[in-house]
Amino acid sequence: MRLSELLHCHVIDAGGASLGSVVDVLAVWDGPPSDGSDATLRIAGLVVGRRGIGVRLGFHRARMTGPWPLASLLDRLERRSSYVEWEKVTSRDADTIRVSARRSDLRPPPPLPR
Amino acid sequence: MLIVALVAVAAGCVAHPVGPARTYGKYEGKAVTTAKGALSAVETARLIADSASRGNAFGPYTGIVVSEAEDSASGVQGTFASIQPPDDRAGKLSSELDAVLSDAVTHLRDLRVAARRDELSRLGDVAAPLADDSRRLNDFIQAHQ
Amino acid sequence: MKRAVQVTLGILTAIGGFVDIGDLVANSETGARFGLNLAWVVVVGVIGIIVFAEMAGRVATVSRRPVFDLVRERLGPAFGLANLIASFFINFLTLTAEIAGVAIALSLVASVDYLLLIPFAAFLVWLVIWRLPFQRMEQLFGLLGLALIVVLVTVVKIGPDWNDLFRQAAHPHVPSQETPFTYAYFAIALFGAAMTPYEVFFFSSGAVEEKWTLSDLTLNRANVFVGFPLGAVLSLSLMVGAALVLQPRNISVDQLSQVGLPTVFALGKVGLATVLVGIFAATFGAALETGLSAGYTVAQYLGWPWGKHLRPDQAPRFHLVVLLSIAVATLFGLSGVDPVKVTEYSIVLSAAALPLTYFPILVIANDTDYMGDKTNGRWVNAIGFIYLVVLVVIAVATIPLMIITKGGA
Amino acid sequence: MAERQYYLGLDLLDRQLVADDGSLVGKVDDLELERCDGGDELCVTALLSGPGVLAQRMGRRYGGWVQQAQRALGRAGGDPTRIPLARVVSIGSHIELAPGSDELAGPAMDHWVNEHVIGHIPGSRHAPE
Repeated sequence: MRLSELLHCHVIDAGGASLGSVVDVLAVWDGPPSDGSDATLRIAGLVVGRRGIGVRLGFHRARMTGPWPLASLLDRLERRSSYVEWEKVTSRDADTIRVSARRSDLRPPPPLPR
Repeated sequence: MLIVALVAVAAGCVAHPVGPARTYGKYEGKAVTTAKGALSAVETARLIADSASRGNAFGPYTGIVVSEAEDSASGVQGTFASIQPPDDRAGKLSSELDAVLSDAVTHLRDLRVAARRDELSRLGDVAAPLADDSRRLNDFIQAHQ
Repeated sequence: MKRAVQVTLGILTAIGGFVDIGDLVANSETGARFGLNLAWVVVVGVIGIIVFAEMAGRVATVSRRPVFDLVRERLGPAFGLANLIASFFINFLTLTAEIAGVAIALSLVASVDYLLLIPFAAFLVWLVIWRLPFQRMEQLFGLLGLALIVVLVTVVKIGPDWNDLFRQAAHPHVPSQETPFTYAYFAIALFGAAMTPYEVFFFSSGAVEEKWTLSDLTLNRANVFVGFPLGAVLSLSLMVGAALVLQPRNISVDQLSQVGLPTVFALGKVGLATVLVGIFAATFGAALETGLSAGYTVAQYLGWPWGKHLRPDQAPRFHLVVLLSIAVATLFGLSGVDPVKVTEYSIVLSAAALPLTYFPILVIANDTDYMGDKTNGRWVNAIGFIYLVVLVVIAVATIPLMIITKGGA
Repeated sequence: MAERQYYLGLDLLDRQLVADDGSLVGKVDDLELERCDGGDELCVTALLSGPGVLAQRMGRRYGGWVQQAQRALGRAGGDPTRIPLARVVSIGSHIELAPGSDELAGPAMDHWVNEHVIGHIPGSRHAPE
């Protein structure tokens, strides 16, 4: 499958409520890059929420230093999305993903250390 | 948004749209706009004729500026003539302005012919009648603004 | 010493490169029509282009990623594509206007109808893009463009009451014969002329073309902080010249040739010859920049090889886009469109489209992933954000104003 | 080397692909995902690049159009390029690839344009001077 297909999926929580759609995917590189064929980039979790420009710009997940009003606004917009670990995915078909978590238990996506 | 812009640009670049004038007031407004356009052309021609006759401009440049002024004046004249006067009063206004415009276009044509013949030193004399056209256009604008 | 020469050369190029057909037309037109009541817009515009170009140049130097690369990366492929289409179309209008401008400048010397010269001018533009190395091209037309300093000399020669000029410029009002709408419309036109997006496409791609490194950031700043303001002085001189010579005579500017009238009036034949060289160089330089920008934007969006530092057969799709753009612009110019009208629309729409490219650059300039410790400082961000708001307001107002004023008629 | 994490949409999608010789060879238009070692987890196995991939991502309809155009053009249309993850050397403001990029779609399209248009214009094989 392709990443873009995953990015269009609708996400439903344990109680049957909609969490929005997959807006981004967190992946972990097991093993160093450029070190032969055994390096893998494994999907670790989904960023779920409403699609929008704020998420795309990555003000929360990336290291953005400003400009102040814009950064805080977009950061807040992005914090409204939530992060679901891949282990919590219970079923998955062409356009819907069900997860075992509830909205209230979820946290915003983690910013990455750089 | 993009389509609106495209259409606006296409319409704006190709032709100057002339709407109809349904009242005397609207017609008078268009007459003043026309007179201003013609005045600009006449004054442009006078300015370059004056400079050229004193040896301050080259022939090719002078020729093109003058012929653009002529085109511009006859252009606004033609556009104005295509607007139907809504009543008799407007009809009178039309013939009043058209008389001035025709004189101006004739004088600009004379000037263009002289400039194209490279008779730069004569341009001051040839342009002399334009001073009167300019005054009449100005009077017209003052009277109807 | 070599460094000093390079900086000086950069500044001179920036002065000459600042003015193009949009500035020539917009400043003369508004000077003749509004006097100095819109002079403040030139100042606002030049500060805007300084902020924008400095950021774009810094981002391109540090990350080696030019504007449209980042537009797609930050805005996504769909919105990025809409952005590309809008920017490409406006750039195309500007390219058409500049090619026509080159042809008109030549026609004023050769006394041939400019339409006959358009194919020749277009071919010349393409040939220079095809054959001349980037730096030499930039320097040649930048330096020739310095001939436009003659418009400053024009104003000095006329010898106006400077105090009176400053007083007029500092107390702007809407002239009695104009409406607030036409005033606003021409303000946007002037703003768009000063802050044209292609200048930034070109500037940031140029930083990559010339293989700028971190040590060239000083050069970037010098070009922008010294070159652009001096370029703006030329713009203001055009406006003042028109206000002094054309406005009292009730002359309105609707032909490129009229831009030279104040100089003819004040300086005679030598002035005329110089100003024609300046108009030629400014429009030719800008035709090169917009022609290249057509290729830059498409290639950078799609990830193709681009640029003049490569042999044409190493960047064939880029050169194909440039070639086709110039060819179509030539046909559009030959179709009898009024070059001055095309110019007016191109600068007004440029102003409207500015947020599309300004916003991603402002964002990336704050991304430590790209910029390391070269992100925007607090002051740059403060001004950068104010301009973002200004640009958005302008973008929203432009199309309604265009309709209300019937294109500034 | 420490375990590195990436947001695939933010850090990989739409980034510039750069070959080992510094030439630009396309964009990351999509990513290929497969089950890791037959388990439940998904792994990125390859980067995908090419106009068809991009069009498909923006909507199935556009993808169909581009595929039709590609069939008409043959090789010139550029096949979707699959770049195995092992070929990725580094991920940053651009994505650097290991040697062997000649078979990618981008260079193939450039080759076609050269053969049919640009290569026929005098001076195309000379650096500007």
